[in-house]
Amino acid sequence: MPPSEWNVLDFEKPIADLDTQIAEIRRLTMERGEDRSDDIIALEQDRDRLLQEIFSNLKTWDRVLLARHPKRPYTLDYVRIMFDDYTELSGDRLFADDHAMIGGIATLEGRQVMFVGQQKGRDLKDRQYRNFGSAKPEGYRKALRLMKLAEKFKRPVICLVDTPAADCSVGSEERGISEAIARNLMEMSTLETPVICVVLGEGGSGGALGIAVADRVLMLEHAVYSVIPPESCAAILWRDPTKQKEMAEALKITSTDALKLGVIDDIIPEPPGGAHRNVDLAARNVKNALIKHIDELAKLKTTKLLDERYKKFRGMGVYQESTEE
Amino acid sequence: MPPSEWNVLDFEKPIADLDTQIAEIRRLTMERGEDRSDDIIALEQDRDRLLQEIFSNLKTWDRVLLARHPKRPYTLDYVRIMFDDYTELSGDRLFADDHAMIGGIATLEGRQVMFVGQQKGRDLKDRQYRNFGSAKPEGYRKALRLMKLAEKFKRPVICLVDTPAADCSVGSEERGISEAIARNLMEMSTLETPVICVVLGEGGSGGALGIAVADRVLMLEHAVYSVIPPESCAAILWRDPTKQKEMAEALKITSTDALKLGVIDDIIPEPPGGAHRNVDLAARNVKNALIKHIDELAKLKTTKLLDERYKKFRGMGVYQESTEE
Amino acid sequence: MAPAPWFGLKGKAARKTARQSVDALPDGLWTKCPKCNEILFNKELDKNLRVCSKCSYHYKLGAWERIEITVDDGTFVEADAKLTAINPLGFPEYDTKIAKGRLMSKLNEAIITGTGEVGGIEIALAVADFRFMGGSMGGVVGEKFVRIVEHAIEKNLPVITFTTSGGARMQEGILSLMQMAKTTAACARLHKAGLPYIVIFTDPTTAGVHASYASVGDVIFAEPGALVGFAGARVAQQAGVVHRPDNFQTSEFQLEHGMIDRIVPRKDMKSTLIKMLQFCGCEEKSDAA
Amino acid sequence: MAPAPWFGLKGKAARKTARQSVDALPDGLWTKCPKCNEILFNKELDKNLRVCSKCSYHYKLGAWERIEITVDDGTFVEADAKLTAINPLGFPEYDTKIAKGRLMSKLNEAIITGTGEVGGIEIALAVADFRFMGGSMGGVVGEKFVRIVEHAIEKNLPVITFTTSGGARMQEGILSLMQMAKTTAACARLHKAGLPYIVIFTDPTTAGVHASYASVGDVIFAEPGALVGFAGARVAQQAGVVHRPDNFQTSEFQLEHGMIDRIVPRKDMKSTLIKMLQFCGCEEKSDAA
Ligand SMILES: [Zn+2]
Ligand SMILES: [Zn+2]
Repeated sequence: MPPSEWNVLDFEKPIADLDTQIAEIRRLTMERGEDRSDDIIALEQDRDRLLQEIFSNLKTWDRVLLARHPKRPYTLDYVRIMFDDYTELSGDRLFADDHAMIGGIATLEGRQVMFVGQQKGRDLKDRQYRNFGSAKPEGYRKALRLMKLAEKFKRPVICLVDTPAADCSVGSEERGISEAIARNLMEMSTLETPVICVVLGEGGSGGALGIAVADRVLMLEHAVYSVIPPESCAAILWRDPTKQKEMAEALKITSTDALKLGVIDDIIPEPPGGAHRNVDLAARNVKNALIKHIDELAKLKTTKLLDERYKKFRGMGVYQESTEE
Repeated sequence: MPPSEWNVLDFEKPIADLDTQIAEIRRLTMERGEDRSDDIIALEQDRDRLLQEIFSNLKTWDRVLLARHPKRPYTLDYVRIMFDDYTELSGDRLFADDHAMIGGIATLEGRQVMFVGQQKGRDLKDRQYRNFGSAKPEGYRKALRLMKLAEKFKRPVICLVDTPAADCSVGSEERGISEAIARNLMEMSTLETPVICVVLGEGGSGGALGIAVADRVLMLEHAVYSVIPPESCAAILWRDPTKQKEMAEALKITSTDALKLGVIDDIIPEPPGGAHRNVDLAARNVKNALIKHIDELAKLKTTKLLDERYKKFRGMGVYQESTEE
Repeated sequence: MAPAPWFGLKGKAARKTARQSVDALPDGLWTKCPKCNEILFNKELDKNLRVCSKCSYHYKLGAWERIEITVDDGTFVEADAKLTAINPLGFPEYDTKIAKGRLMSKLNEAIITGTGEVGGIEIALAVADFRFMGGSMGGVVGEKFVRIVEHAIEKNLPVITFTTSGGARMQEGILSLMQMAKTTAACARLHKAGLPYIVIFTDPTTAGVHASYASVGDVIFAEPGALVGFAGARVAQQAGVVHRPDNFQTSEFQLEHGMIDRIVPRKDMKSTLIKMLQFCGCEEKSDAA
Repeated sequence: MAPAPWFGLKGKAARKTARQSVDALPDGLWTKCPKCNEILFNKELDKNLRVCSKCSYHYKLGAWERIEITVDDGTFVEADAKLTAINPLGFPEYDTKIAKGRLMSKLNEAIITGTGEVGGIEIALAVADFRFMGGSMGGVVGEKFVRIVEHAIEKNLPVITFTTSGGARMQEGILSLMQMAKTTAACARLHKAGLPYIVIFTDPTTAGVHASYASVGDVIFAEPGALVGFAGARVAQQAGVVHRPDNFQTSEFQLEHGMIDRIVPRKDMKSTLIKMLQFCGCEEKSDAA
């Protein structure tokens, strides 16, 4: 598919135009046998400069759009590239198999791991099948079941987060979406095996946190992690959902913010222009980060692991001990 | 309500007739002031002789009918009489609160206990509300949740069984009725607190067993405990559901059978004519048995308790090591 | 066993606080029931623990009123009263809202924690107050909750918490989300220590609090008619949820769906808590101690 | 990784046993697929692990055939082969049925247990056979299952079980019901020992077996299209269940409802088991050992 047919964001348009030009010249080169490699190199340099310029000046709202980019690689794209082998496991043993939350056993360069993560759909049908990446109680309960399996067999857990929010349909309320998330928070905080989480795209509130109580929480460079979608927050606080851009800034939801606030441990760089411009490279970066942290955590004794995990979340949040009455 | 209006079984009719006569004479005594106490005593002696005679010659099928007697006290009747105090607790924290399986904290002559049990309904509306005493997956999961609570706080668990079978609706299959029962069997076998079970009426197959893996399993005298309802067994094995009487005999489902086969630990006697003729006395008998066994079990260390529970069920069943090939 | 009418025991200031919340008619003597429209005499309403005598509507209570009807007289000792919020993101209007919350609730923050006795049994307690920014959970609520739970673990005390909250405190951004993990991790330690954790949902208990420390109790009770659920109406609306059952997101709905143990009317709450604590092996403090 | 065509490895007797079950046409060379009606050449069907080459219908397998395509060649050692049933209740016709079951299955009972290697990994194995009285669980099945699980605990082996059963063996009355508790208690001990327990549902797995040791696996796989459920059709019918979804009580239904981990076609079963065992920390037996 030529770049021009991609879904492109407004600020990506100048880049897309150059991509189209480059592709066109390449096509002519092939068809007519002309050597225009100088033109191509020049255009590519232009494009890379532009990429650099645009991406170093992104507003927070642009990053939200990037995190939700229709071409952004989703969880299974990373799974496919990162793991030597993957066998999906299903079901919460209680009610249903949730297709918005997937998981299974995998090998990561020879390491046996358990993986869980939210999965969005690419096309309309797939998006519905995946419920737009919004997991239901059965999804969180499946994730917990798989994590408990990993605990039993002393394998690390990898959680890949990409969800706008947990599902809030009547059915999910009926089956206790709050209970399911709360239980995961509780069980994950004492899970006796290393847990590593990567926010790949949207880290949407409790829906994300429900699989993100981890020894290491990492974020892809252009991912966002927020207590509430900026639109909803604007609607609730300012009764004006169109103030999403200001709200996005105010909420401090970028990977840099999260790192500064002590909520995540590291940022995984994306290829120039975002993960969707080079999925393989993005996946390789995530993979390298996972291997690094898994190998580090493997050295810790379980008691130390759990103590540090507790301290980490215990220490989040700010307050003051005032002396006034 | 005079005895004549009771639901009476065929073999109870001669007794019911005498009961009616006695009640009639009593009424006349009150109204007219005549002293006919000699007549009453004579009739009562007749009745008690007859009761004795009929009940010492009951066929197994008669016992099935007794166990299902519409006037038989149900679980909550025992709860009301036996416990000093009872606070119902609800819910499986997953899907629903099942009204066929109830439970809560109670005190038994000062002893703090957790109670769970199946509950049948008395009238049509109540019967539907209680789903005829057939619990769904959420019922077994609620029971397990309460038992785990008892384990945490080191309180004994009392399970009162009275169910024709577990619910086998499409919904129950969808939510894993097999899984729910199997999990209870597994978790109960290692529950670190004493568990005492009384089969009060119908001990229906897996539906009963799902709350009956206990350190002591007791049966009321006229309760039945069976792998399958005699009617169903006749239908399946002999393609003739009307052969229920023969099948009831063949299946060995009475309390005496169960005791002989080593499946239960003791039989709790019922008042003459069955529990429904004197609910208070029946409940007192159950209560005394519970107290006796709870106090005995309280003396055991947990490891010994669990070892003996395992051995007990481990030893059930027969086979031979044949030498032929 | 029912607690004594509590307003009889308190000064004028407390009464005013309790009433200033809602529905008081201008003359201050009468209040209109928001559910059945009955006009209620305030003194009677107070005596009835602020439950409508006609329809049993349970008025919201402030944290101090709750403590007064729950904890044995004179036994409550507040903890960490001086913890107050700061504005970590420099979020617009947050400081104003904190100031307003203080004014409305006469509290430093949306939760009061401490220790006391219930029926003579020593407990640790966390009680939320909806009047302070909708009971939202930010850094102070998270920290106070965790501290009292950690204190309970250290002193071998059961924890009781009355919840009411609109959710996480958005003005603290992602840090407020992390309070869900932080508080629930403390609950995990409480459970591992074998200590009882009893939760009571009061009106309303939603979103980030409902999906964290509120939902992991050994037992969960709820006051009748409380709003209890994950997604606030506005969030659900934005997500396109339209058709809802009549009792959607009420205590009664939660009971039906197996999420709570019991609905307990206010007048029975204290005696129910005592029974539950006794089941959990908690004993009355001996006088000698 | 796919197991070698297994009938190529076996003698004439084994082939006959495998085929005598069902659907063989009179000449013994051809078989009609019960699902798609395709006429299948027996030799081809055998090579294809008795899966219809047209519609992927999975024929039932006998226990020995299952062992042959699962366990590494020459490594299987049977346990407790000589355990046989007695008639504890003097149940009518039971002895005849046992005799018939032996004849039909050429087995002593409805389950074969033992140890062996799968991909070089030592395992304990329990494989049911539907031809012996519908794979029903009586005292022998229960005892053999428990013994192999206890052996696994003693020797630190993972347990794999292929289930197929109509349920408890009614002819043994209440004692057969107790096999549910007995077998599942053994599974509890296996789990407490931290050992892997892998279950594979094959057609059909129902009732007392489904509601006991079959449903407590760390992971549960199922062959495609297998009948899997709690209540047999006749029992459900008696209970008045009428409307059922199309895929009711199939492997596919169980997957949809979260009750199993995966549907695994027969040809992929062995490789999937090996991956799962490796995840569980099981290693290939070293040659030195
Ligand atoms: Zn009212
Ligand atoms: Zn076919």
